[in-house]
Amino acid sequence: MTLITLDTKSWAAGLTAAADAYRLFGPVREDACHTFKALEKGKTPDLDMVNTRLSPKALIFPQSDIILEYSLDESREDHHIMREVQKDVTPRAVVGIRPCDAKATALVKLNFDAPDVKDPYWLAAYEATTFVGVACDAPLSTCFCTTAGCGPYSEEGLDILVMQKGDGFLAKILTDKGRAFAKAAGWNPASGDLAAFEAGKAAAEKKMVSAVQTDHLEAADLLALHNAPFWEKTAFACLNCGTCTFSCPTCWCFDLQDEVAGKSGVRLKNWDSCMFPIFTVHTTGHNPRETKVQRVRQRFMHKLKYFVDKYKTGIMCVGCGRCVRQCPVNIDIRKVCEEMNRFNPADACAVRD
Amino acid sequence: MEGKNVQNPYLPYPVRIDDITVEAEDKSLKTFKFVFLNAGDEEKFAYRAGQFAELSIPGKGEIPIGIASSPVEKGFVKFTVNRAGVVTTHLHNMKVGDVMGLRGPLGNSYPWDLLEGKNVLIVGGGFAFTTLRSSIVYMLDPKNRSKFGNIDVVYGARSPGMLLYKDELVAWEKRDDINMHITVDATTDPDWKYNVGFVPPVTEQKAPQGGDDTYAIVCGPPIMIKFTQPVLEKLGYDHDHIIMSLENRMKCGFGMCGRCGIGKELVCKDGPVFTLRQINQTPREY
Amino acid sequence: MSGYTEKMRDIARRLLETGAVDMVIGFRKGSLPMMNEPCFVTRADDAHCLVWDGHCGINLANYLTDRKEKIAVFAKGCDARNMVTHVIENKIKREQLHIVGVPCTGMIDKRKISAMTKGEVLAVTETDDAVTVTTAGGDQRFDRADVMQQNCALCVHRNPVIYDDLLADPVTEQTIPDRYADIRKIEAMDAASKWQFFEDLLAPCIRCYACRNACPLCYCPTCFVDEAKPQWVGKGQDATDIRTFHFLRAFHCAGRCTDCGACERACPMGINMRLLTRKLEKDCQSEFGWEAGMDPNQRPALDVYKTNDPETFIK
Amino acid sequence: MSDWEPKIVSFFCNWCTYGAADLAGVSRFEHPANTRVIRVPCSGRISPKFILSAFMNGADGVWVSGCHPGDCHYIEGNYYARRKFALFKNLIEYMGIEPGRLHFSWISSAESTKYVQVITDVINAVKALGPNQQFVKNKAKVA
Repeated sequence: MTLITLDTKSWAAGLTAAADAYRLFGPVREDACHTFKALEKGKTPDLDMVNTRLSPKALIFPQSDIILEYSLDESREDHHIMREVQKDVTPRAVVGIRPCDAKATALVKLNFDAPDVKDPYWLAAYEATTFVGVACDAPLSTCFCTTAGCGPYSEEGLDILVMQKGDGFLAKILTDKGRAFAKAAGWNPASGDLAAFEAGKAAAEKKMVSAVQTDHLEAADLLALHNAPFWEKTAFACLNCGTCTFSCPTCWCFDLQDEVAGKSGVRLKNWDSCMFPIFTVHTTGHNPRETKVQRVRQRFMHKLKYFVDKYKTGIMCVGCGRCVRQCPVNIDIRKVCEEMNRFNPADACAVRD
Repeated sequence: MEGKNVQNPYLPYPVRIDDITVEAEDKSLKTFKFVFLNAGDEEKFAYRAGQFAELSIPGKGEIPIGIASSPVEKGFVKFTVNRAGVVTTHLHNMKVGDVMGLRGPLGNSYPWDLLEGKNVLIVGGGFAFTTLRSSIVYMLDPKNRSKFGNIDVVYGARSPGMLLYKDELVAWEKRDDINMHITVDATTDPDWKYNVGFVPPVTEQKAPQGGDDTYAIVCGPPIMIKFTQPVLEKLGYDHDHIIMSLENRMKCGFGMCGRCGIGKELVCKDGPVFTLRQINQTPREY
Repeated sequence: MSGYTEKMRDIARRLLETGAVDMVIGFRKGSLPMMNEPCFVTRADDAHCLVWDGHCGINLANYLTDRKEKIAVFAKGCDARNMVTHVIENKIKREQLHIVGVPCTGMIDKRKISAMTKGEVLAVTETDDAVTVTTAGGDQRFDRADVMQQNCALCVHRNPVIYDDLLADPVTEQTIPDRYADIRKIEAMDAASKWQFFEDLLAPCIRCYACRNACPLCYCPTCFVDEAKPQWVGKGQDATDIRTFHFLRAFHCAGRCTDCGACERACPMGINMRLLTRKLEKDCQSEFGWEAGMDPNQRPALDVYKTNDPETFIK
Repeated sequence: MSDWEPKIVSFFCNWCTYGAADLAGVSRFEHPANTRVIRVPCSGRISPKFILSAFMNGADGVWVSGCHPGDCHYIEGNYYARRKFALFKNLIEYMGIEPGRLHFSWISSAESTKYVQVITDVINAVKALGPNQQFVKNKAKVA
């Protein structure tokens, strides 16, 4: 682990230098919100934000991604034979990703980089990417990362963690990828004070006002929780839109679609959402999750129970608060988590909710 | 999947339709025999009975279908497909010689290691008989038959004309190392010499008692499964000894796209084969 | 609208105690500023959780579709017009509904407030004519008129058109000289500029369908975007697919939309898709003299015709 | 671009314009052949989805033609259609498609001369605009 102190000038100059070897992405202000975008040469990411409206997951897992291509032209030798689409996997760096979103990428990796089967598109994009995180010194009232297995200075999933210090920055190089990036940026190593990080971390964590409790989730009986009586109330307001799943940095579900124009076709991998009724509908018309209550329950159970049981690494939520802020009808995962965590099947029988 | 980690799991093997058989009298079912276009792909497609694959039609999409051919049959793979949605309807209109894709094998399989040395009861209904056919052919193979005890098969369809693989059924009926109990819901055929009645009551009459050495593999429409389950319980089959293959809407087929989940299990990857005990521990969202 | 909350709770309590209704659909206090959560109450004891303020912009008619119970529901002017449409379209029976009319002075635009405020909005309080926003840096006061949702600023039917109880005396209706100034501005553009305008407008769309799902008019069992046989639109991020979705969604609401603003409010990307529905609203008025949801006894604009309807565009 | 010929998708009511097109052919009237005709039972059958699909799939123009008001085989189908078309045409132009790309007409089965006149007008109008770049769905681009 190496520390580097940077003033504003060397930060900007470093990013300009790194842009020769990396495609840089970072938060850019658009209207009232921030979005992750490719940074124009010489531009630094706009760090005057708490977080972006949408998570940076699309940089590794695009909302709509062509994965295969083919020709239907029967005069061609290879008609109807699918080919892999070549992707740009030259080095890229996401500069200004928050620790919560970096941790989320590490959680999504569990899905796309399973021991026995790999998603080559996700993995290639992931491996090409260096994550330069910026610690979060002013969390929102809806942020609850510290109790969601993460934190404003969390390092998981990052290659470099940068904290803003006075007028400049203090960078902590965490991995080989991070070292390579620092080298490309011409940032000189080994100067800086680790204690500053600890102080920054403590101060930021103290500012967190929101929390979830997850201690009983793993021990809870899966089927009892699934059949808990509170789901109907929890789901009532839900519109079954995809706002929560699309804004979530950890939601990874997708759809495969074929599209044809003339005689050439592509197969696409598109984001999908468990909130949509057609997500699970069978060809027969039978839908195992036909009702809104079932779909809402699926989303929360997946994040807060199935994932917990399957991977034993905590909840599938990093506390970024996006779904809380953006849900049009104010369904709040913190409240649902609380309900799930304190659920006791015995109480449910005794007291009518 | 050893040695296949570098393989792109989304990329189908190119295959050619080598033969098409109309299976059912209402023409809703056809069996497609595929051969691989590229040498070596067949070896990579090594499968076990009970697994499925994605039939991949460029421009239309993919459909997960149980493999009907058996690992002991070489040189081709077979699938029996019901015409239902966009992809299967298109497939039904395709011709011998057409090229498409095949992605797999996917999912677990029937637990062949566990079944070795055991009596096996197979209960099937309608067009869900495909992977059961694969299993029967596998077990009856001269190299394998001695690995299993008694084999009983209860197989039913709506009418004689809706039974799959009729020639093979007749051949199996004549053998003495497999007990066939073929049945139809109803028939007006005066020459019908097998059972008449629904699968559950025929199972109750003909199937062997359950026990430590006996396993049942059940595959069929939901209504058949619903009424067969209590029959098997009555016959003494433990929930660990009742093996079922589930269906759910799928896309990727290898556990990533998220839609076929039943609780923490994914039907495509952790299944499609589960014991009844396992299923009872999941929310029944299939 | 101050004082509405108490009256609502009283009415809900009375209706549930007497068994006049099985459930009351209203709002409960949200978990963050400027948000309330649609909820239902089935016991008089729980009526205390109901609230009403300037953040009740979600249209509760959306929660009535195909319900079987006897329901009391709170309805602003726009919501009540959607309930009329629901009754006309057989999505619920009038006898099932106990509509508690809410004379409305407009809902607060949470995006406008956030954009006008420096720092995170921690709390918002309101009076009849002012809104006070609390941030870590102190309080900021706005005229209510300046932070109203645009559809509310343009609203000419603030009082419910049908109701069984009215929460308060009707409020004065606004007179708006030109409700469609922004629409006319687009109409006046040349084709290429119009195309570009909508290209930019719809560029942020992530196809979450919050606009569609927040809309009480969108109750089709399978929306055309979800149909597979035939598949009308692709499901990726293609601009033509996105535009087609918005076009047809709006068109499906033609002659039915009451400009309640739920779609725009629900959109996580802040897209003003009302520019499409309001164009249709405007044309329904100018071509057919029609305003949606004003009378349960009148069929909607596209369900009727006159022999002398305009046809100068037809050769 | 001089040899460019527009593709026009025409939705014709079975009871009138389709007959007029037939009659024009039988009468050996000369007219350009740029249209792909889709026969529908009534102009009231036209869904907005049909028109947008035609554009999405590469039509340079769309032409919808039905029976004169009062002449509908189903009594009133075209009256309902007329209202739909009015709003549709306004909305699609509002979104930026050139007015000359979408045409509506009433042509009875006897009006083969009107048919020839209108088809000529439609084709000329679309030709003047050039290939359609709007509402067309191009092949998804490889990122």
